[in-house]
Amino acid sequence: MECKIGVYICHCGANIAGAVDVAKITEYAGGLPYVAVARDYKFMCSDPGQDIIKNDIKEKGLNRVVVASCSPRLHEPTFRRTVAAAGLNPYLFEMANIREQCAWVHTDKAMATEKARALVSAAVRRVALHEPLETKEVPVNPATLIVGAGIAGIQAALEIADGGRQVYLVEREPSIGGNMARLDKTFPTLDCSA
Amino acid sequence: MSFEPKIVGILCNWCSYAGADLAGTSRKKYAPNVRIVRVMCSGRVEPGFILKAFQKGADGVLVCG
Amino acid sequence: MASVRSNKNIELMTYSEVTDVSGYVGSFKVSVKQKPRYVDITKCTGCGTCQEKCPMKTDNAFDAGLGKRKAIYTPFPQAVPNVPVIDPAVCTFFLKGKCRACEKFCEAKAIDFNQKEKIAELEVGNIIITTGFDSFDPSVMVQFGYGQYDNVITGVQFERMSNASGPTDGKIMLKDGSPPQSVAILHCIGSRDKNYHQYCSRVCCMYSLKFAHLLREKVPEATVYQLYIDMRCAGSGYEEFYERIQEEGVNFIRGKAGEITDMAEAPEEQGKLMVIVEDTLVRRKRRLPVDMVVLSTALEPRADAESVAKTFSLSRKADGFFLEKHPKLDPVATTTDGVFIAGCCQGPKDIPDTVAQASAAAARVLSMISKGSVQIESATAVVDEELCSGCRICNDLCSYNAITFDEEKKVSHINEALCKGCGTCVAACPSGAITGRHFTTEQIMSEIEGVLV
Amino acid sequence: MAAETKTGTFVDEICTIPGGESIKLCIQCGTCTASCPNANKMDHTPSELIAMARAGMKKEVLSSNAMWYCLSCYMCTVRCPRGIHQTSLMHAFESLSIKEGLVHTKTVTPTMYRLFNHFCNLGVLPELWFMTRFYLATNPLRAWRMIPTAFALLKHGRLSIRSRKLSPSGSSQLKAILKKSESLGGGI
Amino acid sequence: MKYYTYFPGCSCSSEGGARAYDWSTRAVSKVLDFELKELYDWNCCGSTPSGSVDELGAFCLATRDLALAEKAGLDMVTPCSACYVIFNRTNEYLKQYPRLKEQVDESLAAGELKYNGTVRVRHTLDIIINDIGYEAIKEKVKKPLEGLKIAPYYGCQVVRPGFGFDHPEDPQSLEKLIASIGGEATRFSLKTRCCGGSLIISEEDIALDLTHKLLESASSNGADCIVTVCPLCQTNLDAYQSHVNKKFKTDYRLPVFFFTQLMGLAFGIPENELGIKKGIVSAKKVLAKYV
Repeated sequence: MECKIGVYICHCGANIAGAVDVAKITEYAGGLPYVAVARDYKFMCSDPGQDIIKNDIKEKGLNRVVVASCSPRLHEPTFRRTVAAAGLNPYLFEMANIREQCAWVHTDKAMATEKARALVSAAVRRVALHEPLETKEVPVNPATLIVGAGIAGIQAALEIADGGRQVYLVEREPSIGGNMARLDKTFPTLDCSA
Repeated sequence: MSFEPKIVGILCNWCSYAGADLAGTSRKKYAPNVRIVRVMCSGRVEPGFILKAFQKGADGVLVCG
Repeated sequence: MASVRSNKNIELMTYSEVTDVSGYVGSFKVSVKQKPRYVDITKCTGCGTCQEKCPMKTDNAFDAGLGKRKAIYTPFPQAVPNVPVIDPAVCTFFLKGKCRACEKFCEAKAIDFNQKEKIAELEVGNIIITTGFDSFDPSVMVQFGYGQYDNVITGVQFERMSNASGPTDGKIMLKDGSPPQSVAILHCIGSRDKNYHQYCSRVCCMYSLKFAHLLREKVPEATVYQLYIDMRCAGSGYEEFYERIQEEGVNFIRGKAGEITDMAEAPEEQGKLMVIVEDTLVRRKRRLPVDMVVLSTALEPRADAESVAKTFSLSRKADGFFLEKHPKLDPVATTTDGVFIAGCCQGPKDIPDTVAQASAAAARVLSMISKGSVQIESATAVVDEELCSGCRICNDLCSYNAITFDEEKKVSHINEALCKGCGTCVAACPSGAITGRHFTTEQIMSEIEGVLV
Repeated sequence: MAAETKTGTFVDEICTIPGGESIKLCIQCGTCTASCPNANKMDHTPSELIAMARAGMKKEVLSSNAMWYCLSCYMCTVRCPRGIHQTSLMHAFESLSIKEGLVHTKTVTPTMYRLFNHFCNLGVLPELWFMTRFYLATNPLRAWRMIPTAFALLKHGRLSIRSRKLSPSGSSQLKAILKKSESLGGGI
Repeated sequence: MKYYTYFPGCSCSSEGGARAYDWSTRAVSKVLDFELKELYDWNCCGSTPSGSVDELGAFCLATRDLALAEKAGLDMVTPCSACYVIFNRTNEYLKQYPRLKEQVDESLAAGELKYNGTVRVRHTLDIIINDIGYEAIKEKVKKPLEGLKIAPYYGCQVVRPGFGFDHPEDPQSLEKLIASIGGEATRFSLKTRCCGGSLIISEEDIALDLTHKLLESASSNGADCIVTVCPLCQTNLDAYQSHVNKKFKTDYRLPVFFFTQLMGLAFGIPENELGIKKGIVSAKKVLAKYV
């Protein structure tokens, strides 16, 4: 099947648009092989931004998507969900990080634009080779282990136990309570800590 | 025109790539000559990647992990 | 605390430590080492006779060294379970082979010197780490004389002193038993300090204010100084509390103490501890003569944070606390699926924040349980059995123990539920039999080409 | 008051001096002052001096007597929670003060330092002649009062009339180095 | 045999006020089997005042010595705390500040010298306790200083600003050294406080305040004498002790030794080889038992 790639360049408000020439990159992306559509938008991660991608997938029959915006460590899951919602396998998506690695760290706009261009080109080349991957599921054992029975451990244990689930609460000391048990009164209400 | 080297950085997603992100969020400025390729671990790096980069005109390759 | 004991869904395992974790999100296998208490928890009535009769004493770590405890002890009166343990490092029977006084006097026949360490094997779907914090030991800051001057104490010691069930029955007193006439509370000891911990411990301003309040309440005639760099009272009702303490007549001095000395330079300084500080608002170096100094010490990562991190495959931040998956988008998850963190093991925080995080972690776990199944990473590595030469190089390289060797077929096999997709095996495979899904050689090569256009 | 921290201000000037860049990190906690044996002798405390410098009060900072009471004992530096080279800052204030001609008039320490530097540049510090010249230049009466001490030192063989000298080649080498350094912005 | 480049500095040179320190260091080195090769044609390190007058010039002074020392390829040892701090600071700053290094390099080139930053600068105390070690010292002791109560005084610059081999505020090496030559180190809470030495000439009054506190603390802790590691501290505490007594109406008679002098005595080296009599405050009474 012929590759049909959609490329979306995010302004991230002024975060990206202020430091790289978004229009230029969009134009460049539009000219790359297999790219069917290249657009830019103020906030790609917003609902209207995601809708643009979904519509293009449906209307233009895109089968690959590249978003050039922030770090994949931040929004890769978001956009994977977006393409999945439009019926595309979430792994047929790639991100180009032109905010953390370009806009925010370079001062020369021309150089930053040039680098962003390269990153977009890399993402487009890469996504063309992506293959759909099957998402796998494993069952979840309903019991939970909590390590440390201070205030955090006790609170979490009680909530899960009150939800009717088994909890193993492991504490190194002879008694539960942790640091909290040492306190007499707690700020700012001065109620007791027991 | 002064020499502008092209450097390919192959970075681990969990440490150095995260570090590059951190540089971004802290707005630390550095030269735009390095272009980053993300891998899930620097253990993934094959000698072929480095040769490829040099073949395609890189002046340096930085592997971090 | 009592509600934990009465909750039938909670199996409480005190005096126990997790020694090993294997498996993956949804099905972890956990080994828990249960240390012997030498007291049968089912028989003990918590009467306390054994502790009265025990002849051996040692410092009570729970009271930060202020009080004593016996070799058989419950750390504090409200302990849960209210069952003592015998400390073999102190107990005469363990050290010299005789005594057994506790056994003789125990009517419930609960003492059992034959108890041995036990290992329990658990199967769980999720894990929440709530291992808390340690308090900074200020003795390394020699300028404050902690450990050298009797009446320089830590925040924890002040807490125990002011606790009604603590070693002084809630009385604030100097080493000689008398009430202090003047007390200086020093903020930021070990925190906001590049030489120790760079971070702000977040709770010290507030607990220092609480100390000041307790002092005004318990020793109304005492002069109280607060020596602060900045007052950080950001929390519900916190600024109001600050104002209230100001109204109570506490002296606030904006400056961090440089040192504490007992060398008097004037008659009124005789027998006092001199706190030397710049009052930065009046730009003068001052010497404050006081009877007691409370060091508001930092919260720091547990001393064994590194080994806990290893056991549960957690990452740590530069400051040593456990790293969350994302500070804003995923604050209680970790880089290991199915392992969550809450409370001070993730970073210093107050009680409201701790409770909120714990509830958040519980909600995450409950949502996983109610869904019943969990998606796992698809970008894993896979072995092409046709190409695998059975050299086993990949077997030992895998950090996640995801690769096993199929003795029958003489090929390696990757357990996809365990594989994190790091790709080390892919790069190492001499026959090119392993493919790193979503990070294939072709994909990475073309990306490298792309960045160089 | 001069312009606050903007490009081209006093703080920038301090930042170009080795150790000076840390001035930006100060949180005004006063640890330096509290650790300084001489803070009470100063017209401005060490931390105040930093605040003043950051407020652009160049003239006031450089004409202060504070840095001239600095003993270079480094207590402030090792205790500073922000890792500021407080001692280096004091030295920087001293040399800027001399360069700008703003030296506090009531202290003779700068005179002593200059004389010291003069001898150092010759390669060796001749203790006897250094002290004699200093007292004669600043307070001949004190020179008179120092005679018993000087005599005691002489008697115990601890002051030499004759002073150590560098070899002729070493001496000219040192001269050449210092001349070059002066052309690069060193010197007084 | 261990070899070091030796930088005595102006005070410990053969014409300097602390030549006893130099004598005793050399005497001790023979017993402990290490050799100090004096740096040829060294110049004054510039000390603290030079940097306060002419920053770049001061770095050049220190770097000339370092460049000369580099040729020998040995660690450079100095008995003077001020020289120690200046050289270490120079090494650190040349690494840290490229612009400074450029300027210093250029200046040095005018004297046909080059410094690559490889010389490790150490204090005599450092090499004696770390390279030689307490055990080796104990072995050489012939006349242990039993019963001698010694206040261990480090002064400021040897332990700060943290180049050091010991804790910047609570060092222990002198205490251990004193124990290994049979003496008794007294408690001395001001052991790393400044003696005021750098201002004794220009601001004597202020400096004497600090010296007074040290003498007071040492004597109230029952010390018979003070041991120092710095020529400036020694001169200040010793030669100006009478000034303190005059100003504060006190009567301190605490001899002030270099640690190498006390080591020498314990090793049985004759006192004239150690320059004991160069002390202004007489040590006769205190040392009666040991010489």
